[in-house]
Amino acid sequence: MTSFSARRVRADVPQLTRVVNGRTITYLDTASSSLQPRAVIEAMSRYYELRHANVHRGVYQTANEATEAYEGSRASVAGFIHAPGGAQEVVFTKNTTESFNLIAKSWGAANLGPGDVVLLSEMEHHANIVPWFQLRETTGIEVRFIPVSDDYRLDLNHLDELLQGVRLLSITGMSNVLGTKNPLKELASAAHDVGALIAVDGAQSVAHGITNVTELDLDFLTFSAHKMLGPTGIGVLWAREAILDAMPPFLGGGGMIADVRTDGYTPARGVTRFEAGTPPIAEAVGLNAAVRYLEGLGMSDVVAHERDLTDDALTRLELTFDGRVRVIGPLDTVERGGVISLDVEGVHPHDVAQVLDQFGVCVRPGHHCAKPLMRRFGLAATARASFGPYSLKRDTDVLLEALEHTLKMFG
Amino acid sequence: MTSFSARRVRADVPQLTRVVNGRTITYLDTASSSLQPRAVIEAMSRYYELRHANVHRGVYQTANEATEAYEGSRASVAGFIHAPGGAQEVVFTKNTTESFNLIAKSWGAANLGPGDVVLLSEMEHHANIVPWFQLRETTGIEVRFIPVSDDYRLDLNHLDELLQGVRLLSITGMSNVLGTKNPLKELASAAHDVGALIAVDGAQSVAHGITNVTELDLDFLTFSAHKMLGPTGIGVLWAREAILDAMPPFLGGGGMIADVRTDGYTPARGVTRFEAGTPPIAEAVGLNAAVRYLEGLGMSDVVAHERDLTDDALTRLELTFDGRVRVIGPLDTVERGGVISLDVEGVHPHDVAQVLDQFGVCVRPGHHCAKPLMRRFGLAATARASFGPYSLKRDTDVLLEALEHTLKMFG
Amino acid sequence: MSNLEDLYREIILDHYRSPRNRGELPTPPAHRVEGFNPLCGDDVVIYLNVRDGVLEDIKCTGRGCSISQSSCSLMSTAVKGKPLDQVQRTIDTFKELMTGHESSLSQDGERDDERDLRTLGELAALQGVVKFPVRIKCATLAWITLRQGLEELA
Amino acid sequence: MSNLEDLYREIILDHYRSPRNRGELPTPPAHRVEGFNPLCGDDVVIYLNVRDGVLEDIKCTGRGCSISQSSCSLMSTAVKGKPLDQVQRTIDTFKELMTGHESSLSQDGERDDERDLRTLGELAALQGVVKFPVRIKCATLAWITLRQGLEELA
Ligand SMILES: Cc1ncc(COP(=O)(O)O)c(C=O)c1O
Ligand SMILES: Cc1ncc(COP(=O)(O)O)c(C=O)c1O
Repeated sequence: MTSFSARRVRADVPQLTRVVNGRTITYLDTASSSLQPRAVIEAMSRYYELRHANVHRGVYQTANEATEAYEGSRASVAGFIHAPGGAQEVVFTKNTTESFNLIAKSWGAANLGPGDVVLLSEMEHHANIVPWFQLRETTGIEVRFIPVSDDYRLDLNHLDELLQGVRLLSITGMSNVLGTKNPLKELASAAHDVGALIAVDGAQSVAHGITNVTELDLDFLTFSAHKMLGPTGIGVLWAREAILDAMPPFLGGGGMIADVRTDGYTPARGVTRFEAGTPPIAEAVGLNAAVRYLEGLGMSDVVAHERDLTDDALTRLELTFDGRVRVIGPLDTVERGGVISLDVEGVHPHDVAQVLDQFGVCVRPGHHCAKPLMRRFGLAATARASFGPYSLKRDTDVLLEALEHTLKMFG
Repeated sequence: MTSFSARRVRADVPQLTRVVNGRTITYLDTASSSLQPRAVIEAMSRYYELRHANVHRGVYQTANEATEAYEGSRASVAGFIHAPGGAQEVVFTKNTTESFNLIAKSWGAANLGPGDVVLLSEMEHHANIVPWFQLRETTGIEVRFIPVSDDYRLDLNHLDELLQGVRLLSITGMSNVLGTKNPLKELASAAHDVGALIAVDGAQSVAHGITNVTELDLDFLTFSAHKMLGPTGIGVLWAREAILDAMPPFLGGGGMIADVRTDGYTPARGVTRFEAGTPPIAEAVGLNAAVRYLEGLGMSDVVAHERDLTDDALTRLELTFDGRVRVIGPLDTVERGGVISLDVEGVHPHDVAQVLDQFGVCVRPGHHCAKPLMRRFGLAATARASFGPYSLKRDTDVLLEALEHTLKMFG
Repeated sequence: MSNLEDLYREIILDHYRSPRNRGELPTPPAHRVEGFNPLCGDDVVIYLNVRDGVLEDIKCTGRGCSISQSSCSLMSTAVKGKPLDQVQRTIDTFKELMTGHESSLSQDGERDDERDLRTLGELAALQGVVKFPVRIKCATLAWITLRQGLEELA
Repeated sequence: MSNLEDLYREIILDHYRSPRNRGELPTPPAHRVEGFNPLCGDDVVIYLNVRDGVLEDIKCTGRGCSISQSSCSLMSTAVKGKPLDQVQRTIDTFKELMTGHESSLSQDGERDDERDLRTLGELAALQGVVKFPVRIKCATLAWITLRQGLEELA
């Protein structure tokens, strides 16, 4: 950790100075959505103030600037994830969820048929489940799940059997409930061995790890800007150029066509084929600023910092509560990110979050859009605390204080 | 025009003070995308600085504030278009294009079959054409077009015949090429008479007219924030509650479900069924600010102001160029908005726009995503100038000066 | 922390810790109805024994937060053994407390408040919930489910 | 306005106003190939007569902006009557002018510039286009179409 300073990051994030219920905010909900540093907010304001125009097809100066800003963001994102084909492989969507729908409804509908298997895992977010169920309704594919073991990690003992008939393995890089990071390189190679492709849900893993799609040998990657210090309203679908090139269009409209006649249309080539209508331009500018900000921090330092915080929190939770607050997720920090789901004895997660709010502590109660995982562990919900680059051990101090109060109140 | 002052609006829009190629910008591309007043830009910045959090399911204060801001925007939008069922009828999408895809792929796929007719017009934007062509591929519907007359208005002489077998009339409120405003009330009643529904493309008409969906008796309405002084990354689909309630989900993922099991899922009820994944939250805040800003100006004053500008520009174009610059659109301001498509004698629109750029004048060359209309009039492209609430006659002065130079240069 | 104590009144915590009328009734003769809050995953299951226009017995199971579970417990004690028309009035009054409360308070708060308290008895402890809009759904889940059950029986 | 005059050199305007080799050739024997720029709707149609490895005749039609149309006209004069390998070299050099120009300029601009000018003759008038990135596609449309036509013939 040479130059990384969480304190400096914290000073860059305006919302972290906010006072809530008489206390300075303790933001522990980065897994839901991260807070934005000033650089991201200002990049978008400046864009609107100086150079907003619709992209493409414009000839005048601000239209060129807007187009360059938009396409420049594509290139930045491609660099950030080490896309082998560069910007030509980066499609802007509205969020991770749309990215998965795009894969399912374009690639999936064109390539999969009755009996073909899409293999997911029990720890998937609904974004990586429901689109496949929808595809199953229309095409008769089979959707299969890799089980999760009692140690909150994928149970890969029967992977070979599970992979039979699989055309796509679609799996999360990091669970937004457990914090578990999955062995993507091994999974990619196992998928490829049976001739399947691999799609990775990077909503958490891209923001809290180093993602090199070339080295991992992935085929698809999805993620959202708002979970990586960027704005709402924009997500990414990365896919290998050869795969993208062969995919039919998804949404229809302006920008994605080469020609439209009253009797038909011809889709455009390249990534624009998947970007119908006016895209999220200011949001791309904000995403670019977020990527540059994260690169400035250094993702390996971010990972190390968050591991440190997680290690500390796991230890102190155990010491302080002696089992009355149970962590739903791995208890060590091996292949694990800073998401800590809590089951507080005798207190419903909704109540935990409500009491914590009185201390200015932001944690999220609920099923975290991972109901199959909740069912797997017999839970209706958890109260989830999660870290970001701006988090400090001080946040854990307040979390513990508030949890003690909660237990007292409901005890 | 009591309190409306275009000069004051102009002073509110930071980009309009920008200098381009040595001249203050003359922004005449509002039909592509409008510029944002400070109130909109700052509403979003303040949102990110103070209260960003993911919406729904949150219990802590900023999550509540973000949810209230998001849902408050829905209510504002409902009020702006006089939605009879209020906020429950407003779905946030990423743009007009997605809104049309939602109608086609949810309502259309569920309700239309072989032989059913969707009636469009020759002046539609690709956003209201391509989704229907896509639906035709999968369901065998017929897509039919109302012709456009030589006076650049809908040819409704054979409407009765055209309406035979029609289940949906989907038509633009205002052409983004011609400026023509269509008689929506009559069209709605004609559609309903044959038992069809009516969808209106409000991308232009909502920003440059008064839209009362109750009075017009519409069934669907689509529009984009970025064309009405709002941000990129958010659009609207309004539909009557009874229609929305009966529509199957569109994109699948988090937020749009009631339950997900490993063997299936149950969609949620209400508008959230159509909003999969983290929605454009800051964008909804920006849209709300834009709606309030427009309401502050008064839409009838905006319309009057833009009519004034259009009237002046049409007159002066004719006087100055005596036919060498032809207007592709109605020459009067009856049922017409401030979009002026130009055909400059002997000069390609691309070249027109390029020369104009040297004067700081922003106009858009191209087919404006309305290729069937271009073909109808034997044009490959036009150079299009368009007004907004911040436009002044001074803008037309510079436009005329630059056009004179263009003609000289290529003459 | 005053707000919080308004939400988590002692009565509520008591009904949460020791829920009344917890359990199941044999079906038939009892009618079983299930309510579900998709946002937080809470559910309640209610068993109803109605005879001769009287809600003779009611039992609840399910899991959820203190508000949803105590609301179900409080509700069961309020409606058990009551004639159906009175049950219906209690449902209506409770619904008013949850939805109309803030607006009626702003007009002539005291009077409305008193009326609520008179009619609702212990149930009035739940009125602190209206200051926490996201929790209103927790409080009303049991009531919506009860109403649905009665409609199914009608 | 200096930039603008760089883009619209007199030669370009001249070729736009009076395009050379405008028209069609009977097919067969000529080969017809069409190019299309979806962004602006410009198209070019090129007719090619190739015999014994020589591009004996070329004609262009289509519509579009001054850059795309003059580029087609300039191209036709540059390649007409030339052996195919020389045509190919001209295509390559022109492509370099359009894509590599800025980066090579920044290293040793003068030398590259000179080479381009020597090889390209009148075509060099189009080099002002590189300062207007959105117009590069206009300038290259004819060339991409020509290459495609030659590939189809090969
Ligand atoms: C009439 C009309 N419809 C639809 C659209 C598409 O809007 P968007 O690009 O925001 O989806 C536009 C704008 O380009 C338009 O002018
Ligand atoms: C692992 C994972 N996948 C997908 C998503 C969905 O992201 P979004 O809501 O931005 O579409 C999330 C976030 O909620 C997530 O944590």
